Amino acid sequence: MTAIAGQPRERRALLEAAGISKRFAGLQAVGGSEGLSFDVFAGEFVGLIGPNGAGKSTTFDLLSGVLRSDSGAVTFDGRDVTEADPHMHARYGIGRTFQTPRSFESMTVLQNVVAGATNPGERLGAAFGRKWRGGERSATDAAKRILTRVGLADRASAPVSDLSGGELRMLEVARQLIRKPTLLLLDEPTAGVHPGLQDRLAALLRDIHREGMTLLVVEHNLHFLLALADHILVLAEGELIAQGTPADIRVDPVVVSAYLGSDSAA
Amino acid sequence: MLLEIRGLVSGYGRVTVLHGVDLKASAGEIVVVLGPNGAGKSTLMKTVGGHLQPTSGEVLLEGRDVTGLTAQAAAKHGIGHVPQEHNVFRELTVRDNLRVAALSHRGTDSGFETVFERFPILAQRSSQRAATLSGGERQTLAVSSALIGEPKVLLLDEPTSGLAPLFIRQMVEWVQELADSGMGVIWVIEQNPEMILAASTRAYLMHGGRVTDEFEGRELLKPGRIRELLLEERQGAVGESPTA
Amino acid sequence: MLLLQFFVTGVVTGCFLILATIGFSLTRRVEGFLNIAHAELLGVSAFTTWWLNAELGVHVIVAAVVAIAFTALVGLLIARVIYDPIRARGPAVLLITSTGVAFVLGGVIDGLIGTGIRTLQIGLAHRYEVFGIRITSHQLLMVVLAAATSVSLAVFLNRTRTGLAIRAMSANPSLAASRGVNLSATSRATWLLSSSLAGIAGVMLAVVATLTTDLAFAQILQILAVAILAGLGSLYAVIVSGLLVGIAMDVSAFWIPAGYRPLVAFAVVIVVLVFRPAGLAGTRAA
Amino acid sequence: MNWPQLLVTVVTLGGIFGVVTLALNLQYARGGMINFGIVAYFAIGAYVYAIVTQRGPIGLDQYRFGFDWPWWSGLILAGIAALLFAALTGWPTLRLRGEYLALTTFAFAEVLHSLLLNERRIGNGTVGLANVDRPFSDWGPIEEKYVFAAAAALLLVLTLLAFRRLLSSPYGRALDAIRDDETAALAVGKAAERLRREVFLISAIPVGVAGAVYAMYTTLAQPSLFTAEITFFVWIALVLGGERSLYGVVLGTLGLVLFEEVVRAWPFETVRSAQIAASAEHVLTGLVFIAVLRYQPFQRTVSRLRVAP
Amino acid sequence: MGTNKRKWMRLFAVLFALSLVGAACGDDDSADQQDQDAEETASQPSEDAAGTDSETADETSPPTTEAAERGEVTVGVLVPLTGELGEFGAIVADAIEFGVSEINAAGGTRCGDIRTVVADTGGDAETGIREATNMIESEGAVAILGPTSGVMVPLVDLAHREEVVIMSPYAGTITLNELGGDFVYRTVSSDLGDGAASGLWLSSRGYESVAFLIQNEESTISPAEVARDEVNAAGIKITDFIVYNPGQPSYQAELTTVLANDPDAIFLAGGQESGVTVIKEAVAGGFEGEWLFTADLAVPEIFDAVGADLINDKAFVEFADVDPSLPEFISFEERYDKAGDPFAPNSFDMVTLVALALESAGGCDGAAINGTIRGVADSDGTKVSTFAEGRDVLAAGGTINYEGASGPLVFDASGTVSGAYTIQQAINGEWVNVEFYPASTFDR
Repeated sequence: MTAIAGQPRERRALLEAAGISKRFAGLQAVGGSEGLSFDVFAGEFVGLIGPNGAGKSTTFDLLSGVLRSDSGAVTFDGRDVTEADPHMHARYGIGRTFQTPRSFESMTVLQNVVAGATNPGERLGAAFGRKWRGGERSATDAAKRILTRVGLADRASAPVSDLSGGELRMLEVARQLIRKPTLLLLDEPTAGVHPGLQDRLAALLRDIHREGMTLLVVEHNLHFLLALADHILVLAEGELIAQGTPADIRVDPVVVSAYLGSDSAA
Repeated sequence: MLLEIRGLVSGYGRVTVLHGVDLKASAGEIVVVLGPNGAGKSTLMKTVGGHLQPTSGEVLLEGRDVTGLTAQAAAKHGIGHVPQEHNVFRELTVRDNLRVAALSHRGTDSGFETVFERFPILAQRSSQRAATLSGGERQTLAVSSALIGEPKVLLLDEPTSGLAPLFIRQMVEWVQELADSGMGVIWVIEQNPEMILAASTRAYLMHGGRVTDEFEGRELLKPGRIRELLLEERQGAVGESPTA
Repeated sequence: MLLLQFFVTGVVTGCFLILATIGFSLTRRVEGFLNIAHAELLGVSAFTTWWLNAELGVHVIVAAVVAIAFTALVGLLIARVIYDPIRARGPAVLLITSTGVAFVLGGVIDGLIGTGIRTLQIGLAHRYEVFGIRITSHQLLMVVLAAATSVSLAVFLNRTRTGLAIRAMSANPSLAASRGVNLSATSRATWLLSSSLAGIAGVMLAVVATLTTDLAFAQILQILAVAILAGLGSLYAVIVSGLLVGIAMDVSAFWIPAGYRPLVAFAVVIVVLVFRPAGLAGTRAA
Repeated sequence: MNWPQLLVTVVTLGGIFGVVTLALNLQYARGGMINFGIVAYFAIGAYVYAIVTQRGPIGLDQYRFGFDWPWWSGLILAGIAALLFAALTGWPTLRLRGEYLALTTFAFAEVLHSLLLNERRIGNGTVGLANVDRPFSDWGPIEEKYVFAAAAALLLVLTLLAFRRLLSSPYGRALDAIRDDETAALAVGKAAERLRREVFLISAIPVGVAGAVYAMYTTLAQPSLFTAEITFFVWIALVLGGERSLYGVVLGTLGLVLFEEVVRAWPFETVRSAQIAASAEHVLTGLVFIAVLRYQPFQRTVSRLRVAP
Repeated sequence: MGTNKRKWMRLFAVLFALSLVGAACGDDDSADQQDQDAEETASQPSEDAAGTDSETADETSPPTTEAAERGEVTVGVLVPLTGELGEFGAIVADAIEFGVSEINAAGGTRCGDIRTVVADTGGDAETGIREATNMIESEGAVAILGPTSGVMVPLVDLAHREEVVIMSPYAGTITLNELGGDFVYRTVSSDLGDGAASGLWLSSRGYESVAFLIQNEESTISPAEVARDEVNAAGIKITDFIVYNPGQPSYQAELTTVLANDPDAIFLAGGQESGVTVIKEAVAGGFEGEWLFTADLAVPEIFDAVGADLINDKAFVEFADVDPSLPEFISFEERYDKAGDPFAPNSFDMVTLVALALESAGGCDGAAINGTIRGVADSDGTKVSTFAEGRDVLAAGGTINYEGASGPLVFDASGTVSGAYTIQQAINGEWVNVEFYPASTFDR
């Protein structure tokens, strides 16, 4: 895909959004007049912020294939994924969590994580055989390790309905981690998470980032995000209004006015 | 005290969202509720409006216990609720939206006139379906509909999100008038709070299903104060003094 | 010319379908489930009319009015006693319960009425010919009644307080409650209304058809076809799709054997749903 | 009342319909698809079996095809035909959801029914194909009805085992994930569309085979056998048994068949009482549905037993 | 008022039946007994019969069924009591009951009194098969009497498998011409004759064009096709041949082309519900020609339902009939006040034949009946026309030739009798005989 204006291209971008947009019932949700364009580089920890209704979750939906962009293209790892189905996004290595945590209600916590892995036994032909049992065992082991890591080891056999909102978010992250995604999109990971757990979440994100996973995080809790991210994208009314390091963003008048109302911007 | 909420605990099914909320509003007051996404603001509004059953705590309206009423009963007692989403009947015309609100009330037409006078755009579109209105018009209609029922307390759940500043200013003026005429208003906001705060008498900051801070409205208008609150998001640390 | 005659017949068929479906659709819209027993309510009305008229010698118009009122009450009673307590179980359970209700109503009608030829004590239809197109007075009555019912239903829903409440409740029950609409009273009104609509259709059934105890239930298939096509919601779409199905069925008889009429009806449904997954009135979201 | 005979009938019919209910359970409770035209796949199985095994048309028969092949080939082809019909009907309908899928499948079943009713060249129209080949009539010492009951029970058990195996594999977990939260399942790479389609197709196979067995049992493939009533019946059994568990589903079906048979097994010695019984059966059946759906005794029993796979 | 009372009694009866079934589920044995007592049973258990049984059955295998051990032999009455053919089913069942009462009053058969078990098929084949199986397996029925065409054909296989005789007094379907003959009999001629009679009548009326309207059912399509061939052969123009599905509120779509072609006559082979609607709609639509109906509409109620003036003089009806001048029929008419009902004599003959077959057979099962029924129906022996006469002749060691109320009853290779047909005309709100085709008309 073509380069985006104003972006120096010294590194190859892992994810390129080039002029993507989405309209709902005639209302522009994402993209403005020219579409939304930005890059995420491999190994980065990128924050995506903006006031309510700025189009953050819609952008996530476009990047993860849940919605299809009205224009432009999304390239991931050199592959055009604009038209790919959502589950193919997941298979290409884009993982995501959701604004309201989603889980598989009929399963235990451990099963929820194991279900995150892709087992060859998920093919109809293989399901009746025995071959999937090996994969199942290693997935279960991996799931247990991950649960320990996110601090849910003692809840492994609990039904998910027993989990608190914060624990559900941790579970959602765990379910993605077992897939070892190249890029992980986290949608408001701290919402509804109590402060103690937030610290653990921060540590976890820092860890997985350090291990090489690229992260793109939507977060209202700027305190949390600005401390972790190394690059911030600011979205307002579907358009990218600013980007830069957390320090830049903190003092950017455009960002402040977007949050506090247009009056103060004028 | 017009409306008094004490130790309200509520949520969806097994998920508890509100962990004991206290809040007060007297007649003629505009009370603002601030807080990040997921803080429980909408849950609070829904519980007071009768759409969710609290598991404990109480809601008093003019000293009478109105805890756990149905939405219909709450409306009858004078609680007007404008939900954040789906707050108009999209398939119905503008006029019919207002007529529905007038169903449980008599002397409806004067109410219509007032609404149409104040918002000529609604009068113009009175026979259009509400789904065809712009965002601002729709919010205006939603608030107008709630007002037709002549509530004692008006619960506004972010009626200004995504609206142009002009509309917000109009709405603030209008709500101000309503408050001046003796109505209590509880206004949930998440963004563009400055204009609204200027009109408010009091503000509550919610976080994690609790009220973490309570301010006089003017206090928040001090330069940089909101920014500090919203950008340097507080962690809901209870020990922290509000005026520090 | 023959084709035109088929078309006219189709319009009449469509009008019956509208009468039979409009109440069903109203229930679906306000109460949120497919009330299979609606078809048996047609039977309740048809046989009440017949019993009063043919057995007791009551004038047919009086009999019809009584039958419609009786059917409305039966519908309301069923709703209060059977559907209301299990409302929380969701539309699937309600749907299957309504099948049970249909069985009970059908069985009771069958037990009370038994076999035999049953027709009303009314004269033979008059025939009118306009430019070689034939239409009988019963057919005209069907068209007029369908039109009158649709118009008065529209007026009722648009002009009266109850009608407005019904529309508000069907659009958004929780918002309606917030606006002070009495949901249970509105629900009762809806049942009375939709059941009396079934009553009207039942009277027409008694006027046109020779009654057997399973005739009413046999109509459920076409009711469903029209309702699906209409998009399970909009009352105006019911009128359009009723006519569409009726005309498609009868005009098809011009080319293919009339026995295939039900096939044509459902083929229309499938084709429409494939291209407009939410029915004629639906929005395009799948 | 002749209890052994009743038992044999209940096992036979319960086995046949149990298979259909199981398939429906797989489609609905696991795949999230409401199939309100399940009778069509059942009918296809019955007709294909009849057509494959019967002799060519004689006398005034109107049907065109009769291959006189052995019974087992009919059984296999019945399953395959049901699969193909599922592919045909699934292609346009499966992108629909909820009630719309329910009603489109219902419409397909009605189209098939109308076709069988009117198109005499397929299966003799209303007359149907009578005296369908029954393979077990010369199976030595054991009475045929017991062989039949055993065969139906075997089909049920095989279906149950196959489904259980499928559902306890990662495939089943993926299905559960999709049913619980499709968006979340997609986000972990589950191919929801493909899995749903596959479930729709494979669950049609046992339904087709059950249809064939039903045709053998009644020795009849006739449109009046395959009306929407079968669909209603199976759905009721599913809801009665509680849709979450395979065993509950079987229990619900057996219960319903038993109930029907007990009502039917009642000997009526006069015209009057038989006439009353016919309507009483309807009333009673209706009342039982209403009561069971309201109080859900089977569902409770099953959840108490906790036998869900 | 009388009819109203009946309605309420029906309601009570429904509730009563409900409570019975309720009781049955709790305690089946006692309820079983109670039911038998409560209902007006046509048969009374007779000790004498058991005695006769043991005397004559000594040289054969012992009675196999449970019922026979109790001194009873069970016969299933499988008729439609609900649905379109319900009226006919009731007539048949009543006539069978009358026959049974006569047989039992005469002391019952060698195998004991005849006990009937009645079931409603609703005209539905699957119900028919289930009920028949039930009758055979649970109730030990040795013969099943009264199924309609649509039910009869599917029962053929069952009859062969279970070795139970299946007989119908009105199943005319041509399919049975291929399948019947062994365990499968009927005391009515096949639709070949029915259709031929219709065709003969239509051809003889001097019509130039005829339209066929046929209900989509075995029992209506098969005679209609025969009639069509006949009419075609006579060079009469067939404007339409429309097969319609019953259960519709209106048949306008089917009638549109018929009315447009304006035939001289319409041959309507339909059930009562659809038939009445079709007639009314056709006349209302301007049809002024004549009608020929099939047996389903040969009932007096039709005048009330349609309106007598619509069809008076213009409508004819064709049905398999008995020769009213037969002495056997006259005698039957004297004993049974409903003898004039359609198929009543055929039904009476059917059950009497079964009883006589049992009487002359060596056993008490279906195979025994199958082995002797042709013999008692047609032989060089003594002519008899009641069970009592026949039994006496047999007891004396003679052979019998049953001459029934419905005719001489000679079964051909397919177990079918040849029959006579009557054409009646609607005159002053009544069906009046205008033509009689004796069985010999159709010998070919």
